[in-house]
Amino acid sequence: MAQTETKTAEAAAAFQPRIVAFVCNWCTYAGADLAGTSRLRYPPNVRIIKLPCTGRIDPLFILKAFEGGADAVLVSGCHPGDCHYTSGNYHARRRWALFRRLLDLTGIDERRLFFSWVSAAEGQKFADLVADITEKVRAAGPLEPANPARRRL
Amino acid sequence: MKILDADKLPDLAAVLAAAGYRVVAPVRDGAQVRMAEWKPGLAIDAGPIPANSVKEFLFPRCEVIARYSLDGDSFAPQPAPVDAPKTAVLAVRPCDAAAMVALDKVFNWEYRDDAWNARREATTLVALVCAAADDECFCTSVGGAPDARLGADAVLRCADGASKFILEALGEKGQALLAAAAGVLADGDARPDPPASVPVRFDSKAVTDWCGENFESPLWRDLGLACLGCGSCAYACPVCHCFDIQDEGTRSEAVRLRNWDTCGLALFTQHSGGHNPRPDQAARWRQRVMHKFRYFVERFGGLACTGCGRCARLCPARLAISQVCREIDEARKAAAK
Amino acid sequence: MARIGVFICHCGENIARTVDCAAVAAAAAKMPGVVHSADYKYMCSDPGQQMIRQAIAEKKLTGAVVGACSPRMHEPTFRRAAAEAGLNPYLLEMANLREHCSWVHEDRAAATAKAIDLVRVMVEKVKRNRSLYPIRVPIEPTALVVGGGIAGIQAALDIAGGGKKVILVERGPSIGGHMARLSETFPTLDCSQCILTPRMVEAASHPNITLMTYSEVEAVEGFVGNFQVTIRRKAKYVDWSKCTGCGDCWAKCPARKIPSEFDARLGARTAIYRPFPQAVPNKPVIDREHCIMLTKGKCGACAKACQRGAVNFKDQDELVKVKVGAVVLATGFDLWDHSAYGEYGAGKFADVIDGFQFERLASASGPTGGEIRRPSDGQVPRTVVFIQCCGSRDEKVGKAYCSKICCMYTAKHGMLYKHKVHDGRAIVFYMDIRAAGKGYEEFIRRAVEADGVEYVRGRVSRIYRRTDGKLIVRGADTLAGRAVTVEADMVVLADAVVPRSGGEKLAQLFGVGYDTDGFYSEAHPKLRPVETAAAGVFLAGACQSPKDIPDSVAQASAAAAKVLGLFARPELEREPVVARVNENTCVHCRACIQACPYGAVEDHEIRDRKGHLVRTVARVNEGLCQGCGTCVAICRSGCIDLEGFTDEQVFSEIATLE
Amino acid sequence: MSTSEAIRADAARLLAEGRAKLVIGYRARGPHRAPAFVSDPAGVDVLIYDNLCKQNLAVYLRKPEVRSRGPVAVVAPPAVMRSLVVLAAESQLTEATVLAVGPDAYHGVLDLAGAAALLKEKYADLAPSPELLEALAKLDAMSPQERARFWTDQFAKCTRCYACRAACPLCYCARCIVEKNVPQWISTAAAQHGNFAWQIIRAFHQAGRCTLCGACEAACPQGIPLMLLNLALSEEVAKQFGEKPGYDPAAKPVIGSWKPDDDQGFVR
Repeated sequence: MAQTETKTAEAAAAFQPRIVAFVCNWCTYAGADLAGTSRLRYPPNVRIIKLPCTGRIDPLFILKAFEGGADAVLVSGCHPGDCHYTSGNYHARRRWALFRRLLDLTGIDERRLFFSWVSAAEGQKFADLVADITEKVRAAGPLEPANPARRRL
Repeated sequence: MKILDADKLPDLAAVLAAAGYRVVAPVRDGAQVRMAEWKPGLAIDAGPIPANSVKEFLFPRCEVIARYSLDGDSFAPQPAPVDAPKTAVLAVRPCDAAAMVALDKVFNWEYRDDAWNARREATTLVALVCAAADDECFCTSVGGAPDARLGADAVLRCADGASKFILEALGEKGQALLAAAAGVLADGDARPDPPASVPVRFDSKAVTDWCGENFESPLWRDLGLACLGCGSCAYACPVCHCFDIQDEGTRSEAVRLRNWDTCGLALFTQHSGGHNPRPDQAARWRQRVMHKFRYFVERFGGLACTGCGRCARLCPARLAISQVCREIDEARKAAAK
Repeated sequence: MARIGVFICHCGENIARTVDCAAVAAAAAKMPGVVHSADYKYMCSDPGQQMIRQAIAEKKLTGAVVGACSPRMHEPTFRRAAAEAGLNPYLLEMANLREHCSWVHEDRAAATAKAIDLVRVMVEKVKRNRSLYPIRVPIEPTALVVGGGIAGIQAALDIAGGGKKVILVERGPSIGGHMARLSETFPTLDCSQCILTPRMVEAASHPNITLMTYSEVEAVEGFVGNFQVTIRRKAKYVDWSKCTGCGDCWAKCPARKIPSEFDARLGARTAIYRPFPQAVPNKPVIDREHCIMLTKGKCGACAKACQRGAVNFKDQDELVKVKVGAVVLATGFDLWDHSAYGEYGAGKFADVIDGFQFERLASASGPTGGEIRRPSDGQVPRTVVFIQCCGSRDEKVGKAYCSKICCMYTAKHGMLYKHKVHDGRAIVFYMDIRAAGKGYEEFIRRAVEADGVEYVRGRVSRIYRRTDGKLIVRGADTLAGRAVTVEADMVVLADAVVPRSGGEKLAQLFGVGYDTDGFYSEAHPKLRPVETAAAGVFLAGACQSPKDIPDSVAQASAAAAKVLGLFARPELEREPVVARVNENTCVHCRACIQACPYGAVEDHEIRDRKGHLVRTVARVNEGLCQGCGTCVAICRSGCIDLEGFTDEQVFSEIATLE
Repeated sequence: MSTSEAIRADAARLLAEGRAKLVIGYRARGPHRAPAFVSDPAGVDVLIYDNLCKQNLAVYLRKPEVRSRGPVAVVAPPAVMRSLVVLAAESQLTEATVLAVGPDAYHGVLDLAGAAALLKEKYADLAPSPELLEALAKLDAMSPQERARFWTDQFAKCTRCYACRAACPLCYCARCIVEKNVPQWISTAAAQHGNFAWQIIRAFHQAGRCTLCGACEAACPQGIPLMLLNLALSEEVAKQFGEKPGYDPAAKPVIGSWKPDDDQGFVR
């Protein structure tokens, strides 16, 4: 029993989740910059794709990331009221609220899809967020082989 | 005479699976009975006509026909072996079996399609004589019959009031299958049940002739109104065989795919410049009827319809090609008088 | 075929310490389409930029990726370098290897692997970049200023002074706004009209300013640089080209008991009237609701009196279209109607008045000639209670905000009262005193210490009228911790400052946002306090939030500076990151049109050569589009794309991470 | 007079008076119900209405072949009327003539506003079937892996015939996103990734628009339970945003509008 647990823990530690992040240019991208200039540390598992605004993020992006084998997706933008474009994030929020329900129903649950507001001032929040997400996805394990969106040909 | 108890179809499937066959059989899935890969424990329901045809096991909806690996700016072809497992299809309907013979012609016409031929070669079709038919069945109108043997490698026939099956081999593949299934088959006698009665609904020859003269007809326009323009009929049809070639890739590899396609979809004939020679559903319906009852006859000497009725059963607008043919036949008869 | 160059910066040791830059450059060299890959200690240095320019020229690059710091840092630098070498600047992208990689990771192998991914993503993106060119929009160098209060006047004068034309639209018959109604102004107690009227006259006579009083904005089309604004010039019934402003007409008008808006209903005016003697333009209009001729069809006394025949009862509203390049909204404020406060008499006590009424009582040009006499019986009140925060900071009536100006004007009122009624008592109930401003705290101290205005910290819970006419004010003195009852002769309520009525409709016309209180929203609360989300529309004064005169004037000048900055060039240059609609596939479901935060997506009718409507589609107005891409994600059939962040670009970025 | 007879009488009158050039209704084909297209008052006898009439005829109002015929009247149970209201809200039609039928009543000939008023008055609470609700509850009770497996099995049946799309009145795009190939977001392959992406996006594009008429699932030749997806989203739209599409021809799109206090409990 103890042996199995050790093994599982080792496997979990060895598993390097692949996380794709879609972030807005004005808040979260800048927040990630601040994490850098503040020399904060977080795990190297996230790949950021920059968009002007969370309003630009189509659910197709998220599907495509899962299709390509991402273990999790993070979507992050400006706090409500702070959108550089006044309301892109409000539009995005509605879209996510429904899309996450759909993905949850079809087997990609909340351990795989994260949403956050990270402002340009929240370098620490960004670092903490990435660390926390990476840990959670690591605990959840690889999305494969149960990834219903995965390319198989 | 080889006999199998009516409830022993899973045993037959099991023994064939043990002998290395991939077994395809009608199994229940929710409200439908579907031809599907049989797995131990699954019941086999030979009653209703399956919603899908046997076509997809010989001509898959989506097939990788070429594969490449990518490295920087260069690419290297990789083997894309044909997936052609040894397969036994149990209780395939005579209309489906006949359809495979029609498809043999298409896939060996100007080009021998290796993938089709390999799978055809590896597949043993065990036909089931239809004991019942529904009001969409019209095999007898297109040269078939509920007990036709065309295309079958073996035949299952209900006997003794549906309590038994008689299994009869029709060729080498059938004999091999019977040999592999020997363990579950008994020797004995049984009285075959009568096949289903399927009324003749129209004269297909008359339809072929009419089509030759009626490229322009108000009939097409009326048909086009109700048709929603989906591919349900063609994908359910055992004879429809149009496909599309698509390339897909990732960073490290690319595949060339052969996907089902159909003349019912608007994009089928859409030109990149924007022109569409079949601009509306009327033109597409005409193509469907013409292809099945005229062009195919001209090219291969037989119809591209075996009367299974699936298109009508599954049509969201309940359109039926048999009814169209009947109207054509009647119109022709009326005109002749 | 793409020819991409990759340039990996060490940033001294900043990137190279954690990322194996040579390995990244080597990996990039093998990426599809990459024909040149190099690493260097400082890419942003002159030699580094020279490397990029040289490679662009020599290798005929069609795109470039610089793996360095954040694009927020040096993207302009590198894009400029690319442009110098003849490569469209939008064909250069940056991979953020410093802030997003070397500075946040320790494991060299993992950081290097990530850096390679980040470069690969950008290589795939840049292959699909297109040359983009700044969008140029011609600018009509005329400004529209909406609102003729001090903010509007100041903005108009500053713009006109800068040499540009201004159209100043005012809803009322005269410019001047609330400031013209004030007696004296804090903290200097100079006479409001004395400092304002010269400005009013200057605005009216300035060659660059076209004054449109008694007018309202009816419709707005177009976008920054190119607004077409329809202005309704309300029927004045007086031909101002003939009128000399002599006053014979209003002297003869029999409708004499109309409460004067200018005098806060404490005085009366006639139906043909000018709002106050110093009005600009100093010419009358006929109030069509009260004119006996216009309502009952008989009278015409004014017409008979007018020797110039200027009165015209058949006058009609006129719609005027003007073309302007920028707009300043300076619509000002109103005072909240305190009748919602039942405990303060629900507006039914004549001697419970608001701040404007007190201003008029204190004004030498007011209905009492500057004597403080209470409205009910004209007696001089011996005890006056002033209550601050009436409506403000009271979520019960839906106003969480501080009205900002009341502390100061209440102190001024107390002072003015004491100056005029030396033996009277001025008692101020307050919650807090907010006197942040030059000379403001000193002004409050002066009211308390020099003029003896009594301040009681606490709220008034109830006011009722005793049969002898005294107003009994019951409140709490929270500092002394006891209940207080004052027998007052008059009460002045410092009603909350609220936006002008009709402000929301106007905001919608211009595509300007407003908050739950109705105040107009600035584009950014800190960094763009004068701009709005609608490009080319600026804010001045209390329409944005409660402001006193100096703040309003300062913002008006700031808005004018923004307008002049916009007008400094004949064309507007805008980032070409805008959305475009594929009109061939658009089915006009209008989701994008409804979603666009800027109203930049419009209905567009496609017509054949004969002018017959073929179909309607959505079209993006490049002058208005800010490039957020919300419409793109909302379009179900993928008919809209965003330059710089196209579907193809994003798709390839995601796909390359597989 | 039975509902069918009343429909025939009204259809004949509309055609005779020229108020409609074409009446779309239902007819019998054997034991089944098929759409009927009647352009001659003498031909109205084929029209019937009973509880077997399930197809959403609103789908035909978008067809160019139908539109070119001139004014069209359509036999419309509540589901069809709701679809028309959504189409109006999305500027796909400005007017409609319906022969409004309810489960137990015939409401006569109505225009769009009349249909919307009738819906609000009589059919404001059209509940999904208990079987469907139960099936969704059962699915929600599964583990994510079980749900993934369930849908992987279901979507594996999809042949990409697009009958779901063709049968839906709200799938009116001139070029469906699945047919956009630059870039090809959704693989055309009837394989796992293509089918998943297609089915998810099809359902998502109906979010806030779907009126739960059931046409897509009824059309699916493979028996894929599409209504589970539609229902889950509809419930979410009602719960989160208080919206119920198909009642207000002036409604704003649920996705495409927002409120400042929309739930964001899921956002960190």
